Amino acid sequence: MTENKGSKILVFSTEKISDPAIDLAGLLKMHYPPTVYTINIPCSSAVKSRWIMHAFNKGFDGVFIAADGTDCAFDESCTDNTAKVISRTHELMKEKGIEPARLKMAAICSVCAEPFVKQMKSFAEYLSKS
Amino acid sequence: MRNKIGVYICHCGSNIADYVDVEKLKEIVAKEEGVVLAKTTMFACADSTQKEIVQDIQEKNLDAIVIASCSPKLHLFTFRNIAIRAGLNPYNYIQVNIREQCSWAHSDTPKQATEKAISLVLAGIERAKHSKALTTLKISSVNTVAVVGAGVAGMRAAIELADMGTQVFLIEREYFVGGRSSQWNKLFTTDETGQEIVAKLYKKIITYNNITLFTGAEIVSKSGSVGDFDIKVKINPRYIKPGCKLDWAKFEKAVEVCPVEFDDPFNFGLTKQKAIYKNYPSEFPEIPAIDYDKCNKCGECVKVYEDIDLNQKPETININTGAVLLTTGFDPYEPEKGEFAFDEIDNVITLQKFKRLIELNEKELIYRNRKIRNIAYIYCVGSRQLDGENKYCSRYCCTSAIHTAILVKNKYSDINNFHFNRGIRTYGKQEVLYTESSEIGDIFLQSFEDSPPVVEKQGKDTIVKINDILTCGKELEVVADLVVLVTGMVPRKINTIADVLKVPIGRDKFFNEIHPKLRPVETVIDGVLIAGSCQAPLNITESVKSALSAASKANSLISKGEIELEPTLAKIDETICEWCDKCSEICPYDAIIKTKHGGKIIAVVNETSCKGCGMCLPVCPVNAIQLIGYTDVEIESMIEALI
Amino acid sequence: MPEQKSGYDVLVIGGGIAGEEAALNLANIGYKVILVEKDISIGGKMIHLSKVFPTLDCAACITTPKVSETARHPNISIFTNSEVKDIEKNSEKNFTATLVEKPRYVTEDCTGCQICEEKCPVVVNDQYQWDLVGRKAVYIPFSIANPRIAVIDIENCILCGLCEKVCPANAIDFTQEEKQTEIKIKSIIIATGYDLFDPELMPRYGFGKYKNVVTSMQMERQLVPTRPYNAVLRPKDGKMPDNIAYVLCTGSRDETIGNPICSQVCCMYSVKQAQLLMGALPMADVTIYYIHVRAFGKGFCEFYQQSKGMGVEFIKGKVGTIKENENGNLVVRYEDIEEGKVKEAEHDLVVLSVGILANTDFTTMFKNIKIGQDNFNYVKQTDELTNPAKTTIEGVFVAGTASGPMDIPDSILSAGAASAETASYLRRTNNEK
Amino acid sequence: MEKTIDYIKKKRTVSEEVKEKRKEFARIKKLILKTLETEPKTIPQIAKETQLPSDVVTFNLMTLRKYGEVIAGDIDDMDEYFFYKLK
Amino acid sequence: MSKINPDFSTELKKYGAINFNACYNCGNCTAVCSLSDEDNSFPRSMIRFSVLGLESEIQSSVIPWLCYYCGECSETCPKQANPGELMMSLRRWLTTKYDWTGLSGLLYKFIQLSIIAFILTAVGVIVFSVYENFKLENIMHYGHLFEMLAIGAVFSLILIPNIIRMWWFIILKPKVKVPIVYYFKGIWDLIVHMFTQKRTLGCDDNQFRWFEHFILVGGYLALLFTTIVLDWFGTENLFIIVLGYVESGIIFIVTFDFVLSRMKKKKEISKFSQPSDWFFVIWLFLLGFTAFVVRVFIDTNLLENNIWIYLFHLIILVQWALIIVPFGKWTHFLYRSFAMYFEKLQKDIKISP
Repeated sequence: MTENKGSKILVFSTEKISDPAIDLAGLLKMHYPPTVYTINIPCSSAVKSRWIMHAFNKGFDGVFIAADGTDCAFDESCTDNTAKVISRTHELMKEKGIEPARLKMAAICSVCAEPFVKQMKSFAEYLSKS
Repeated sequence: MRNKIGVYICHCGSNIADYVDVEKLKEIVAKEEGVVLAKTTMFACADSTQKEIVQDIQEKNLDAIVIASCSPKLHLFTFRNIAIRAGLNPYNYIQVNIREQCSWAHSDTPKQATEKAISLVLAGIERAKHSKALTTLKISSVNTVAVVGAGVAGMRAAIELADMGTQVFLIEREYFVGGRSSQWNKLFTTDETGQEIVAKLYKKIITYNNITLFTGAEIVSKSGSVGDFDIKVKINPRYIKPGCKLDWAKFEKAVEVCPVEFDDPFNFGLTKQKAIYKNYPSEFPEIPAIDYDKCNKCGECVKVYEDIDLNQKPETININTGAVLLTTGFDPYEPEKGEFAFDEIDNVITLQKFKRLIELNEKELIYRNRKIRNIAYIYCVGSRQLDGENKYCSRYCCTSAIHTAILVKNKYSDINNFHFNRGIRTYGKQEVLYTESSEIGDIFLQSFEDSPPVVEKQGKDTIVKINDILTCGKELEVVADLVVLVTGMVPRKINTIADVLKVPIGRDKFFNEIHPKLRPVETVIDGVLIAGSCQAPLNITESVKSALSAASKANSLISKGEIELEPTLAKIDETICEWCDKCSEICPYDAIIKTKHGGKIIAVVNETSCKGCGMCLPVCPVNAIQLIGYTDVEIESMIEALI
Repeated sequence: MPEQKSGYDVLVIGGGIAGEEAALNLANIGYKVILVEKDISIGGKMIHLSKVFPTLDCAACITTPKVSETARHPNISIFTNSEVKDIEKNSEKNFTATLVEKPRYVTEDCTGCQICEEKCPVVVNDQYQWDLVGRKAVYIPFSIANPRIAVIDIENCILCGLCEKVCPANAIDFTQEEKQTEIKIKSIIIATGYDLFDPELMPRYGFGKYKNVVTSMQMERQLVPTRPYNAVLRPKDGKMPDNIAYVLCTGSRDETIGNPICSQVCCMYSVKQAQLLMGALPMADVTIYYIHVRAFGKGFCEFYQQSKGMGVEFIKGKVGTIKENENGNLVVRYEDIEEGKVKEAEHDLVVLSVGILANTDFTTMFKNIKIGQDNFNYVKQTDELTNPAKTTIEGVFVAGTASGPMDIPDSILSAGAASAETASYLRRTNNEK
Repeated sequence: MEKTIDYIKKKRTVSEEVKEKRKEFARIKKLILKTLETEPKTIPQIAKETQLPSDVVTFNLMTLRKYGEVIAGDIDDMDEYFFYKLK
Repeated sequence: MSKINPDFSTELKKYGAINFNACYNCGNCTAVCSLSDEDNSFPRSMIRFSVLGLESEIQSSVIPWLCYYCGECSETCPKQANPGELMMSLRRWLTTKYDWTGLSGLLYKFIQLSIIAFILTAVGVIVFSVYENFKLENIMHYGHLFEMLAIGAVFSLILIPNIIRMWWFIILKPKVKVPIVYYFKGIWDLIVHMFTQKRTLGCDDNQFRWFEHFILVGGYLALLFTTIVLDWFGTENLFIIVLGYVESGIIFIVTFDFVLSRMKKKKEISKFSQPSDWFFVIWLFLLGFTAFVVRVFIDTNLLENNIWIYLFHLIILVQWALIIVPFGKWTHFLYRSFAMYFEKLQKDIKISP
């Protein structure tokens, strides 16, 4: 299904912080693989492992959490909580025989367009190799 | 499930249409189940298009619309308004971003951009199918604020709230208002005294019908939530008959006969105090008070002052309030025994005590029968500690010490001030004070971070030694008649209110705001606000600013009679939940409550406190929590559509 | 007779963080606010900053939600690229003023697609990148600008008409003219912010002459993801710097340039930039030359200590002179106070931590009344201790750095105070219940 | 459709300085882009080849980068200068 | 361990120091001073000592003499603490410390005493002239004799003992061990500095100031030599006569410019003037000018009938020789050169192990 089209990446972005950064990337005409799809949620620590696993099951090659980091408007525990979700999901992925590296997280601030593009490029490259 | 969905695909001039094949996109989505209408448009945001959409919704009886255009950050509210105008619930409107996140980002690969756009719009349609009509939650609120602490900040906030039409309960733990400010003399920059300011504010407060002042009062419990708190206030008796006028002569007699005597905390032990007291003659409320904890009820005073009534009892009253504003202030740092010879050499005192000393000495500056000429000020005592817990800078002390030093020099003759500091921090306009004190000959000596000045006794003299940075580390010494420890601010030692209200405490042990820039006077507990120096060391102006800020926040929160809440909330399925505490533990807003429901213990979301962040979602081991607008079906069907 | 606009309760002058905060507070209480911004977008200086001390959250992440909340608030009308003049007080709670809307030459139909910008042949200094890079004569001020509408810099336009030709939304309109409207308001909040010190006034630092001497604002831009260069680079030759110096108190605490007071933020923003630089250029050395480090606010001292732990070097001593070497490196001469010796040190980039000065625009806005200024040219606060927003004119209040140097949290609190005082003024004089 | 540019042309004249600036930019742009035709270069290399002062190269090159005509490549071996190339 | 003495500031202000307490120790003054180096960093070190009142540290220091007052520090001082003027005041203060008679201290601090001294000397000259019945020849004879005697006396009784005191403060008291050879090695520097003041050249871009000063010193010393040794007023030698004219001309023209700039207060160095500064430039001007006029009167045979002009010159001369040279600003010339000399000694010791 994904042959020759590049690896499909699902990005969970957050409405206030990382989604504006992804918008900004487009605004600045920065390019990243067109197989990157974004779903936005209020806060990165709200991502359920179940959604991530669903994405893998349905055929996504990688999932990327564009986290709020310390800029989170809700609470500073966001970074920790998001990290915990990731590590729990990594466990689930191992059980299912999915390579944990296919789930990544990085803090993307609201103007971090360039870091986001870099993340996407390197992630896509990594996924296409593995 | 919505099945009459209208889809609009925007060309955005050429911005989208140049890279995304909008016609193809339209054809594909038109075939999608549930889509009854699919259109392309040059500018979706244009007035004519907006009208067309309204018409479509009404004519075709659409139950959801999807607009594929630019980022929702730009036009979400524009389009939601279209829905509202057409009588459609705004939450049945879904915006798909095919400009910033598609046509522009992938302008190098138009073919793939089109494919991505198709997936994105399909996902949007899925989301629209599952979208629920939401209404913003409204809870009623009483237009009342309980202000805790009648210092300058609290009084100022009370006046402002009252002016804005809010009912205020001003609750002060002491018997008199004014807090710390009434202990201070002339203030920078206006040269008013602390007591004048307190008097000015008090006199204003008593003119308001909608401010009720309680003194000797403390909040002992709280229930309810924002808009509708129930608080219990315990009021200690004053033992003075209510409504009586102050009779100074009789009061003085009562003081004379009172057998209970102890160090006066107001003057930091420079004078003695009786159980019946006023800290200073013009203190407010005018009538004196008898300290409930100290009085032994011997009745001597009643004999000379008939307005005294020792039969008064403590009482507890209930207050219903929309919000609580804490302005409980600070305590001065109390040096440990031996810290810069404090408590060891008798002419070492704190800055706060020194300020009282100046006020109590009119003509000559005398401490312990000794005329004071050379004064050594040692800065950062209790602040910026290397080993101790207080890592923070207390912000006001440099200015306060310098201001006091200038005052002393002007008030008495023959004073030499020596400032043993760690780098003067007279920020902003306060710099002029530093300049002034230097110019009049105050001497500033700066110690290295790791070698603070040493205070020691040499014969009869008290010597302060320092390796002075400003003189290339040279060892210098001053024979000081008085050593003033410039002590900073620490949180209130007796801080029961923090436990009662469960106010979050920061690393520095002061109350913590949600965010110093976004929400600087709010705490994570909705409806509990903080201001002034209970939050961090602040000077009077800064305290007042934050108090006024908090007043306007509190007022806008509760004054409309109802509080609107975003409908994006967590919902717990009671049939699945088996109380495990994980969600309530992680919730930063204390919005999840343990409840008994139908015979089992479950977690319930308090809708008034929930902010809809979703932090609780992933921690539930049985997946009982759904976030409205981001439910599993919505997200998962979107994922399926995207692939 | 100019057109009239009425029905407003408050005129907020200045759309920076303080103006926005004040406007939002009042609008949330239910007052109608007119917000006038001189610049072509709102957000003030804060929106251009990188991360902000001491929490290191990104300035844009905090500003943009506030900006968009302000922009779409039903009780707030925003006028950008506009100025206020001839404010007259007619009676209690009755002010009139003239609102001057400058032509933008671009209508609100602009979708912000930037096609015009691509085609425009003129390049001038980009003021939003503090002259480090160029911009076109027709331009979107910056990527996260609000409103995100292009503007034509008519002074630098060669009138070629290309922009009009290529605009897909037909949003270019050269027929726009300056428009003057009379507005009626009940009260005013001055939130005109501050100016930065121009270091060219201190020739011994060589700013302007030595291209590798930059201001802290230029460095701030270099540290933002929407920065002018692809990395932190020297403006002179594009070299990645590895030895950066900060010169504190440039234009602050200095009577020779007429600003004797401390700017209150330079120490902390320099410490912050140093920390960010250590992240951006892991191999770089950062030295901060200071007189006193004013780390006084909540969490500041800890932040300062943290930067020391990260390896930022602090040298006590004000830099006296800066000289340029042939390779573009700079030699700073200073007295190392701790040793009492004059020294010279070579750095490949020098950042001047420029101070804050009063923006005196407010002085000329009033017509039949005079607004008081303090000794340092800021708006005079007549009752600083208990009514910090009060000015010499009843009904006119001050918010943020218009009343003196302060950091962002203090500005926000000051704006909160201004909104509270304004609200109670309006209510008091309305005799509302 | 009628163009509004004709309206303003009647009202305004363009100063010589502005015209000069435009020409200057066009000239520098041409020079820089030409030197980059062969291979990616660093700013000092471009400055040397174009005989322009290096700060002028930095400003204009970065402007070209901003408008997408030039992109930044790798950094040199000394970790000092980036190479820039045509897009 | 040093004890702080805050009263010293008050004392120093009597010598003309202004507002130096305002110093917040940023070090800007030291950093902009082109004469300051790692070994001798100033002026802040001296401001600091002055604020703290560490008198012995100042007394044993040569630093105040290393400053030639270009004024850069005062111009750029963020606190307007006038470091340049402080250095000047310290030189005045040091002068009084070196002076064993204690007179210079009194004259610096109390302008009334200076005026009384000036009047007394003037009265002395007039009384003497009365005693000599205003006979020009006698008066001129004694005048010439006075010149020689005064120089000898001032040098041997005041200046040399003072320089020895200075040596004691700077070298002996702080126990700096200087081998005898070093004293000889340094002599050349002493002479060079004394006559050229070449360090000023490192001071600022204004080379003209140095040149002015240089020709003034040259002119002054040469005139001294011409009048005393070559007996300018008595000679018939045309070369000497012209030489004298040139020299005295230089003196009054240059000093006229100095006076003018002190009045205009444009340059930092001339912004603040203590009475001693005025006395110095005005008397030097008068000295050159009256000498010039006296010789003109001699050449035009007018002096016989205008003896007052010589008397006026003599009064100036006596005041110069008895007040300004031993106790006034003139001594700077000497102390500064010796300070340089002592500084070299200190440096030489540091260099050789």
